[in-house]
Amino acid sequence: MLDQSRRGPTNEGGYVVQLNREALIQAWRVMTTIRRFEERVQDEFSKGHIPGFVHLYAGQEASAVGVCTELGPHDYIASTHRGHGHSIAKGCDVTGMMAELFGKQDGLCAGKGGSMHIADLDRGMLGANGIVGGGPPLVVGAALTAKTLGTGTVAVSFTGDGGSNQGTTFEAMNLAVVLQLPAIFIFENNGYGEYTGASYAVGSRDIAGRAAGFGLPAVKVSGDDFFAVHEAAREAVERARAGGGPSVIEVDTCRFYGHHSGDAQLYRGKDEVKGLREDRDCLKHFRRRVTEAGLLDHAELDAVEAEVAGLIERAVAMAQAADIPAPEALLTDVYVSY
Amino acid sequence: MLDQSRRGPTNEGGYVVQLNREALIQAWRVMTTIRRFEERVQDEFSKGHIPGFVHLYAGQEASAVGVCTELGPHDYIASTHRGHGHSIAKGCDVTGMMAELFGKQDGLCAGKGGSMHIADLDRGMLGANGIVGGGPPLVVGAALTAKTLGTGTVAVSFTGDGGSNQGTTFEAMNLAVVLQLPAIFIFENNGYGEYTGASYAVGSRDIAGRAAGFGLPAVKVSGDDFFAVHEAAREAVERARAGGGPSVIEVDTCRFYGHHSGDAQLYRGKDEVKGLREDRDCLKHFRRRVTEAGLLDHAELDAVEAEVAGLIERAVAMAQAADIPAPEALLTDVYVSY
Amino acid sequence: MTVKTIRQALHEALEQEMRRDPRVVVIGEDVSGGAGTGGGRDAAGGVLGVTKGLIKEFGEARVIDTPITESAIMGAAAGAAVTGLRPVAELMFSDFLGVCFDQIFNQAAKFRYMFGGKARTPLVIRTMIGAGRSAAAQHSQSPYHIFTSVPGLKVVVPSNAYDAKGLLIQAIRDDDPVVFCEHKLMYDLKTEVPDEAYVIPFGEANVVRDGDDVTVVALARMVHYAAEAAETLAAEGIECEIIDPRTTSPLDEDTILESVERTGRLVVVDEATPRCGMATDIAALVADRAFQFLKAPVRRVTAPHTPVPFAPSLEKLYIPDPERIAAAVRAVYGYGR
Amino acid sequence: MTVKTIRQALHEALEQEMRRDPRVVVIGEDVSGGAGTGGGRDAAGGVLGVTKGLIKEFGEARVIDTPITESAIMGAAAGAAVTGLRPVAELMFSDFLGVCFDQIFNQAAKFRYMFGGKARTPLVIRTMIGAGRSAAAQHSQSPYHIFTSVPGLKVVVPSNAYDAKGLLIQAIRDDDPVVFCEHKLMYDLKTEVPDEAYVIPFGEANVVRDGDDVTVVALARMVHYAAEAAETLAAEGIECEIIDPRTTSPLDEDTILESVERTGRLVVVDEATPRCGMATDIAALVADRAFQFLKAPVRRVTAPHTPVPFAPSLEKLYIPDPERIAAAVRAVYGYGR
Ligand SMILES: Cc1ncc(C[n+]2csc(CCOP(=O)(O)OP(=O)(O)O)c2C)c(N)n1
Ligand SMILES: Cc1ncc(C[n+]2csc(CCOP(=O)(O)OP(=O)(O)O)c2C)c(N)n1
Ligand SMILES: [Mg+2]
Ligand SMILES: [Mg+2]
Repeated sequence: MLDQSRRGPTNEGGYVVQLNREALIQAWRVMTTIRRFEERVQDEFSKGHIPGFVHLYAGQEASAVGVCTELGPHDYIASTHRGHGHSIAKGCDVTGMMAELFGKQDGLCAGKGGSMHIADLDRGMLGANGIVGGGPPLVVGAALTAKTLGTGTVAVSFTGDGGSNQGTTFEAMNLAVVLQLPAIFIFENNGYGEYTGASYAVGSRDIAGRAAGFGLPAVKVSGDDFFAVHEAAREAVERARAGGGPSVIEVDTCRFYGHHSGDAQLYRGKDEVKGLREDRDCLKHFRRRVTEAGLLDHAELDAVEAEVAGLIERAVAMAQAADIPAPEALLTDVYVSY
Repeated sequence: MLDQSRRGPTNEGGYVVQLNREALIQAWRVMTTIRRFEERVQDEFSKGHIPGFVHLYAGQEASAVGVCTELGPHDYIASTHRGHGHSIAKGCDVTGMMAELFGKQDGLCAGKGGSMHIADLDRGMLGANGIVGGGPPLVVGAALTAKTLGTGTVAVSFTGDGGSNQGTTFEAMNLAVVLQLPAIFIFENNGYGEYTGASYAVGSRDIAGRAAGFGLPAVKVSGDDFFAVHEAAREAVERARAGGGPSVIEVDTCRFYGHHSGDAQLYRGKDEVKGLREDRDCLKHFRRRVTEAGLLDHAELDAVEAEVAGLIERAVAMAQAADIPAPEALLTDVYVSY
Repeated sequence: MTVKTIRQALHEALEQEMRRDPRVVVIGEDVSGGAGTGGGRDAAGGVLGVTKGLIKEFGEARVIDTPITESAIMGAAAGAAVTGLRPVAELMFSDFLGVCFDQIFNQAAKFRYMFGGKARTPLVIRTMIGAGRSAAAQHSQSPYHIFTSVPGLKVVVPSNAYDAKGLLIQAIRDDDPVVFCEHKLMYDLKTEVPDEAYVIPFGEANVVRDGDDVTVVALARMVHYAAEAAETLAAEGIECEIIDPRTTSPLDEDTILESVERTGRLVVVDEATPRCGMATDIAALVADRAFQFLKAPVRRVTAPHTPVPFAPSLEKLYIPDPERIAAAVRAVYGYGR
Repeated sequence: MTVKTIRQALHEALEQEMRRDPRVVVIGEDVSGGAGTGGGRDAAGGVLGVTKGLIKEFGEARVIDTPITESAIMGAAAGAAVTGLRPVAELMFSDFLGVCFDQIFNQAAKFRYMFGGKARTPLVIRTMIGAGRSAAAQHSQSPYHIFTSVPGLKVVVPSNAYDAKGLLIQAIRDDDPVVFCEHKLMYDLKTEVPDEAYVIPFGEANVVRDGDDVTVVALARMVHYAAEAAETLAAEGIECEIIDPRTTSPLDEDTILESVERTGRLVVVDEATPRCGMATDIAALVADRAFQFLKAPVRRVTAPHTPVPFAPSLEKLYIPDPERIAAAVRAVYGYGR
């Protein structure tokens, strides 16, 4: 459940201050943590310290944090292959995440899952997913649990523009509508599915419009603006908790790195990323908004950044120092009992 | 290609006479053939002469015929488990179909497919389908062939209200839009998917509205009215042939029998079928329209019915007389070469 | 103790477990039926009536009718299972696995391992298998070999009502995802079934008939055909030991191996297709671990490498029958004598 | 005749067949890449570059980028194949079969049989298999056993560039649906590959190494590990005959059986999971048809019955290696001596 004390006095009006100071600082801390985490992962990956594939979330922070700010520990989310940001926003331990990426025993999944399968059910994180469109049906299930057991919780799926074209995603939306479940489908439209433009792969004008046809409220917001995402999420979550059924939010966002670390990004326009980092950085945008509105000052924000830098530093150190899984681990955890 | 000579003089205006006498008589012949075929299949099935499951199309004739009247031999259709009507409308041999249902060697599929897999590629009939939602992706493929080879043909999928909720169907619509293919998706909404109401299973207000969100023209027409279906099909087919891309038509129709022969139909309202047969019989409706408009007279229509009765009679006789498949047939036709 | 059909046994298992545990829900297409119709709910109770009546006692919150949307059904069941429910999801025909397999084999089956042992996925997927109803190529398959090959899944293939009830209750109480295969021709098959709830542990084969000449491992409906063949063969002086594994994953390897150690001869009977199937799985097991006891080639009696034909005359040839089983046993029995 | 990588060999096969036959099209996700982007087309050419450059010569009409929509891709390819094209569809990772399997196994594979022999479905599905890239549980599987078990499908598992080109050309010219499995760790593997087009018939195994002591049947990447093991073993005086089936459906049974008739000993090496897999399929074949020649148990060296772990340290243990293969061969060789 959302801790109401985190709400600012409503009479102040305007959505910017729907969140009080503590909540704003927390949002900044989480967004910054994601950004630094991803920058460091990129760095460690290029040094060859991280095996496999990593898909970085940098640039999309306002989406994960804007939404998860409205979620409590017992609410669920399901993520994608690009899951680091969602995991951090949902409260997964950053050190355990880093250790997981390094394939270590102390990893959140004991080193067995890696970047594409990071999960922490105790934190309501149902898992990153290697299958595009794998998450939405799972979220329908988490929402079904909430409705059946009357827990009052909600379930949120994060899906990309590419994943919005997958049959499983469409089915999940329809089933959530039919059963009127507390499910929320977030579509993070970062303009690309791998190396293909969303404008090509999404046949309809946009994702929200197509979703609206399924019979659920669907809005489109700018992912550059934490507050716009948060406000849309707040409405959707309230509706879901109140038994008002599922919603869709399309978040117009952008990714600062390639599809995966190492992607040559031939599909990008000239200086595209440079431009995005200048004009569409949701962290810069957040800093400007809260400082101009006099809600927080630069010193406070900088202090948080410093804190976070230390946290990431320690996480990497611990991940590097951690042991690799014991050989026996290969054969365990396939079944509860067999 | 559509034989233009079948068109009525355009200056007569009004869609009723978009078809000339010959075309109208042919439409009547085909609709009547489907009705009599299904009535007889029901009869033979209850006598235990037909093995397996049969799903009857009676009541929905105007949909198959209204659409297929616009198609030529080289256009393709894909059907469902309820495929007899579509097959007859697309020109499949009724005797071969009956023999197939009886599991005989002379059957359209040599007795290997049965009711749920009736197909005749030479007639552009890509097959009934035992998998709900199996057809739409196949139609995208047939439309892709048409576009790639520039054949000028179109491909049409017939799907039910239940099948409209299947992920494969949604994916097919999006891909057809993305590739701008000459594909037409017909949704025959007969109110039920098996024993569940479409009003429950289709989360959105209607199927056409949901489809429109995918970015293609979608209309809803009454399946009681052959002319309404035909007119919508004419527009969609012309658009597709002209390179205008895919369309959707939702046909509001009804089935006179159960989901399958032998269905107790506990889900039906009291006297529901009786009412449907009285008020929503597309054959009665057609007869009234063409006679009142003075386009055809009762005698002509009766004569066709008599003809058709004889045709069905002969089909059953031949099916009964036909040989069962030779034992060797069990192992043939798995591969072209192996 | 009363005589019940497999249908009744399955219904009873569901009913008793739903009473016992409020987290158990049934979800699928027409599991009640009649939603949004003039006729009202419970119009179906599953296409073969197994879940009929459950909605009256447990309501729509726990007997959940869905659209035709298998990926969402299986995904919802998997997602519900890891978040606190114990769903019994129905995949009407196992042939439909193709439209929802990802949620079964990449999601539900792998959660526990991928998440480092943190997940529990108490999910049961009830699904229909089997040829013999002239249901043709897409409604007659028995793809339990596909499920069996997936690490993380358990697979049940009951052959009688007693086993069906005990195995389904075990499946529901089990903390791992279980695919429960019901043969469409066996729902009316009767045996004595206790009225109270009981479980049959997975991985424990049932020795249906004792014999010292030839070991016959048979699955699901084939158990009955093997028994018929055994009768004929007994008259000829050939004693078959018939083993019904009951679950293919886990598989009771010991019971099979011990039997072959005695008989030295093995025939595996499987209604499914021959390549990479349960028959090859069991034959390979024995060719490795009981080789020194083998006195004859390991014969497999299976369907041919073809889709299931529609025509009853062909379908009859497709399905292994007592005659073919007996012939295989005779060949194996006579080998080297 | 020049030395080429598997990637180059596959590219050449596609290029030459597309030149030869205008009905051949390539369809899939990012087969060209860059559609609807500022960077423009051919930005990818498949995630591993096999189709890179094709769009330049053949254009968007024949190198078709799609959304992420595997069911529609496979269905479109199947529907195009029965209506006149010869599509080469890409299923990026074979692990994704779960979201599109119906169109492969119930539609494409069964058309011909269900329609009484009237359909031809000249469809090729190129897909990636294999562990070893720390790609974890959903991007490292080798489910060719699932495809092999489906009547109506043909399945190719090449182990080198020469075979890859000849088998892909055969697949494209073949009138049946073919699943073509490419191991993600072998794209840069080089061999001599003729510049002109040539075909390698399906169902003809390649005897990679002659030997009279033990027959080793190995698939895809395992062929190379088996060869390594054979070197070690030769030094010990054990001569392995290594057989690479190249296609698992059809399977060249004769070459395997004839070899075992000579050696009397068999080890099957398969990177895939152990239950109902190709290793059990081949072991069962031999336990039936070459029993009288068998002098030792048939050993299978496979991955364990677990999902593929992420950690490199665990993944290394997951994949069969030359040491495990050598140990199995020694055991089989030493048996009964
Ligand atoms: C079923 C499936 N198809 C294809 C892929 C390969 N793949 C991984 S990520 C990706 C692009 C996803 O795009 P989008 O949904 O927009 O997410 P983003 O990467 O932009 O965050 C693709 C095609 C996959 N993992 N699963
Ligand atoms: C994938 C799949 N799921 C379920 C079924 C079982 N089934 C056969 S027909 C049918 C109902 C289809 O309803 P609709 O699409 O409205 O077609 P109608 O029967 O009304 O013509 C169902 C659920 C199936 N054949 N395939
Ligand atoms: Mg994207
Ligand atoms: Mg319907």
